[in-house]
Amino acid sequence: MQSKLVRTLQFVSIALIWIFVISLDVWIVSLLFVAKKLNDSINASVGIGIIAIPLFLTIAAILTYVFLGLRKYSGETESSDSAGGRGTK
Amino acid sequence: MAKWGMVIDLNKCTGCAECVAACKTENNIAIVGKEQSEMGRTMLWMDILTLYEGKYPDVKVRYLPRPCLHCDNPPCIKVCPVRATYKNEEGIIAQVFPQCIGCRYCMAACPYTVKCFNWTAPDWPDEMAAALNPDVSARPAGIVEKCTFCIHRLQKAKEQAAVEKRDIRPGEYLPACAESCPTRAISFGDLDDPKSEVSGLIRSPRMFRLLEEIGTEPKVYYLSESE
Amino acid sequence: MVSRRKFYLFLFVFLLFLGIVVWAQKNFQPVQYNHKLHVEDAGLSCTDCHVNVETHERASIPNIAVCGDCHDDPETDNAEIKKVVSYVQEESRIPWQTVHRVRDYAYFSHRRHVTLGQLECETCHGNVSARELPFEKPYVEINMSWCIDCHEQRAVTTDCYACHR
Amino acid sequence: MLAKQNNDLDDGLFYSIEYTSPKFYWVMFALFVVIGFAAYSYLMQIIIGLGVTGLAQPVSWGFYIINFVFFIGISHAGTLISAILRLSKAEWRRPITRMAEVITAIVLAIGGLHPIIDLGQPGRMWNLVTSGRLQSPLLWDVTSISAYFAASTVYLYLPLIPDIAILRDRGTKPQWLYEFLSWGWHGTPKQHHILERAINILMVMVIPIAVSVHTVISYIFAMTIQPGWHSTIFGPYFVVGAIFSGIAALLIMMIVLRKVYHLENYLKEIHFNYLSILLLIMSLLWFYFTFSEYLTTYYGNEPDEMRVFLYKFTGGFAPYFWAMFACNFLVPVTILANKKTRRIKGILIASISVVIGMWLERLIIVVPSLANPRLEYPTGIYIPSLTEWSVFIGAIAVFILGFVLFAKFFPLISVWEIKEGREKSISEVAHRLQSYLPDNHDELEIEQALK
Repeated sequence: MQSKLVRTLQFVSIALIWIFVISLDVWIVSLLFVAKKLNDSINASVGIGIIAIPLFLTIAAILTYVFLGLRKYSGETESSDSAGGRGTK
Repeated sequence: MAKWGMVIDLNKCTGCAECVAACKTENNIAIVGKEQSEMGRTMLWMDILTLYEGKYPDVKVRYLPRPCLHCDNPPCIKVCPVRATYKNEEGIIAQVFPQCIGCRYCMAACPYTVKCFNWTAPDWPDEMAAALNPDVSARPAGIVEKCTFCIHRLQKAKEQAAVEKRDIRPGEYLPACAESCPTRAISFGDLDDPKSEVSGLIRSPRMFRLLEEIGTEPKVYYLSESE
Repeated sequence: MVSRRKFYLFLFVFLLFLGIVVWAQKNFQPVQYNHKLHVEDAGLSCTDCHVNVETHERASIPNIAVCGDCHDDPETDNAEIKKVVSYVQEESRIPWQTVHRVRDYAYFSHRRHVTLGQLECETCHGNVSARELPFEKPYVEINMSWCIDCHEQRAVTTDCYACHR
Repeated sequence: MLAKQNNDLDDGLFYSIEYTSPKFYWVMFALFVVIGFAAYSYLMQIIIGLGVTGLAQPVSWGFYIINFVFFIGISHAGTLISAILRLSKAEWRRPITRMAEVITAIVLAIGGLHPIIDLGQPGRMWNLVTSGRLQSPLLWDVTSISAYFAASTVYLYLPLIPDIAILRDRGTKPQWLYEFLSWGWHGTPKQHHILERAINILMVMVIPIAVSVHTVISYIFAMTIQPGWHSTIFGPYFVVGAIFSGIAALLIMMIVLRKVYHLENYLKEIHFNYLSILLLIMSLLWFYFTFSEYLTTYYGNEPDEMRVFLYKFTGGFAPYFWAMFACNFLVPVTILANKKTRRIKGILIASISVVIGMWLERLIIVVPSLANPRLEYPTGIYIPSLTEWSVFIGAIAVFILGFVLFAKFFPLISVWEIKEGREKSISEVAHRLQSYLPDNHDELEIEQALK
């Protein structure tokens, strides 16, 4: 029961990470348009956008990769390893 | 489009500070009181710098009125994170009070130190609150403000000119400092108009600008004192 | 039984609340002014009372002299007119509540919008001539994006300093 | 089971998590009192305005900006050092990295809040979202600090997962938290592979981000044309200073935590020795940068620049300047260059001196340039008020609170990495060492001949 709840929470947190990262990127992109509209020097904005947008995406991707990977490969051993272990499962 | 500029003739300036007083009343600039003033929180959009030249006993004192210089290449607007300060089409460096978040970066970036910050909310005595200029907003605590070349006067002048279907006449739009100067040391007008008074004055050999070497291209010109 | 009592209690509270709201609405403005009556029956136009609309920054809410031109007879059945007449006789201003308010850091001129911009009153204030009660809330919520939208549509300046000061 | 035995070896590390001493509550209470007072001060600042600070006309930036730069500087301890040590396969890193990463995450959060504390109208923060302008260096900061914060918390968290799994298996409460955070880690080879891969990617990523953060912070100053700020070496100068103060802060934390949590067995003299040599190198590097920065100013002799320069060297800020010089160079170099004084006590003194010195350096960068405007104004005076001091002390209290809370829930020393060190690295290092050495052909030939 508890582990099911925990599992849901984990997936919710992955979703939250992505929402956070994507909204950050959307914000940066929207600032590009603001810069264009206000006739600011667009170079700075583009420079930051080029670096920051993929950066946040990479961080989120790494986290997702780790989280899903760990979840995926924990099941195999859980049955054999935790036989005498915890009462959950 | 006009390009507004100011010429201050130091030959005529007596250092009477009438421009400072006119500016303060015109723009509802907060009066901070003695204690705050001693801390260095006096708020002046128009200030008078006192320059001492030479050593005693041959000291010469000069006065230099200093509004915002409305640079053509202003260092302050680049750093503003929210576009509370920007250069408008007529070359006036705007300070949009309701947009300012009070980071004071523009104050730090201004080489002329013209900007003031509202350290506390202005506290008007009742008698003065009734005398505030309704054309200018009273600023809250926590924002940066500075000389606007009395932009509200330009709005009114433009509106009047539009109603009468004509262009703004020279001298119709004057900031409070220029209007009040008893010796007419401060002239104001359109720098783009070759026939205007200011365009004539800046061709004078006495013309100089403050800190010209840093390349900010101020639109406030000075005429140095002749010996 | 209990549930019925609860229901009545609820009803009572609700009606009380409703009553307060209606009462507060009714008394928000000092006089229950009827725009429709004045426009249709008396044949007035906006500028007859709001005399400064075309020439000044503020449109002017009629001061008591304007009302007094017509309402000088205290012999009337209408309670609202009686109020007006008493204001006229006392020569005191009617304490209207400002509803259409522009923030003090923004510059708004009626002349600029009506005379120069050729805007109709209805654009910002709605169909006033059909109103039978005075304004309690503005016809549109006055905020910056609303101003800017209109300025952009009509290709008027959107320079911050055109309005902010 | 073998793993079980090794766990027992490191049992002491879990003691502070599983047993709460009354001291813990006292510390928490004291911290909350301090933080409460700071929060009250800040609240008053919001109500009254920035007038409650000692800031005034030309000096419009003060403690908040100084502390912003200072705290973000400290944050470079962490991730940067731990990433470099990990990348260079320095085996002695194992007990240190976790602490360094924790410092980063906590201090970064605190430092990142300082510009908000500094705002005159914090309620208008939303303007940054709707009409922020990326051409302002302040926005560069917002982006790079949030990127660094994201990267360094992930970089703290990923190596923590196996330890969280240990806690989960030990049945430590709150069980659900550890179960939630451990993502079903059971230490299978596949999981190890995934985790190590992710850590490796992050480790490489985090270094340029960390460098960029303090470079960009220096740009806040360097992008203006003010005398004393408009300098091309400000970027690297700030980065060096940041790493310098970061190592010092890390050393202080290590010494304190070693005492508090009895980690003598894990943090040995040798760790301090190695780190303090790093500190010594940074001190020399700092001197080099300071020297170049001021020599060019002095030699150029530009009047506006010279006014700021002289204000620092002989004028009103001279006591701070020379104190900084002593704290950042004389004290650490004399203590750390001498083998006899390079002991824990000496290292502690040197580190504290460096942290103070680096704070003074931020003070010396921010205030004198503002106090000496180009035009003929009176020189500015800046005396911080009680509000600023209490927010500063409150910020330090939040830092300690963060550490205490972290230590309450997670081990301060990476248990699995220590275990890995014991089990695998010794043979690995021997093997690696062999590969560094020239292959001995003669011996090979002899061996073959013997066969």
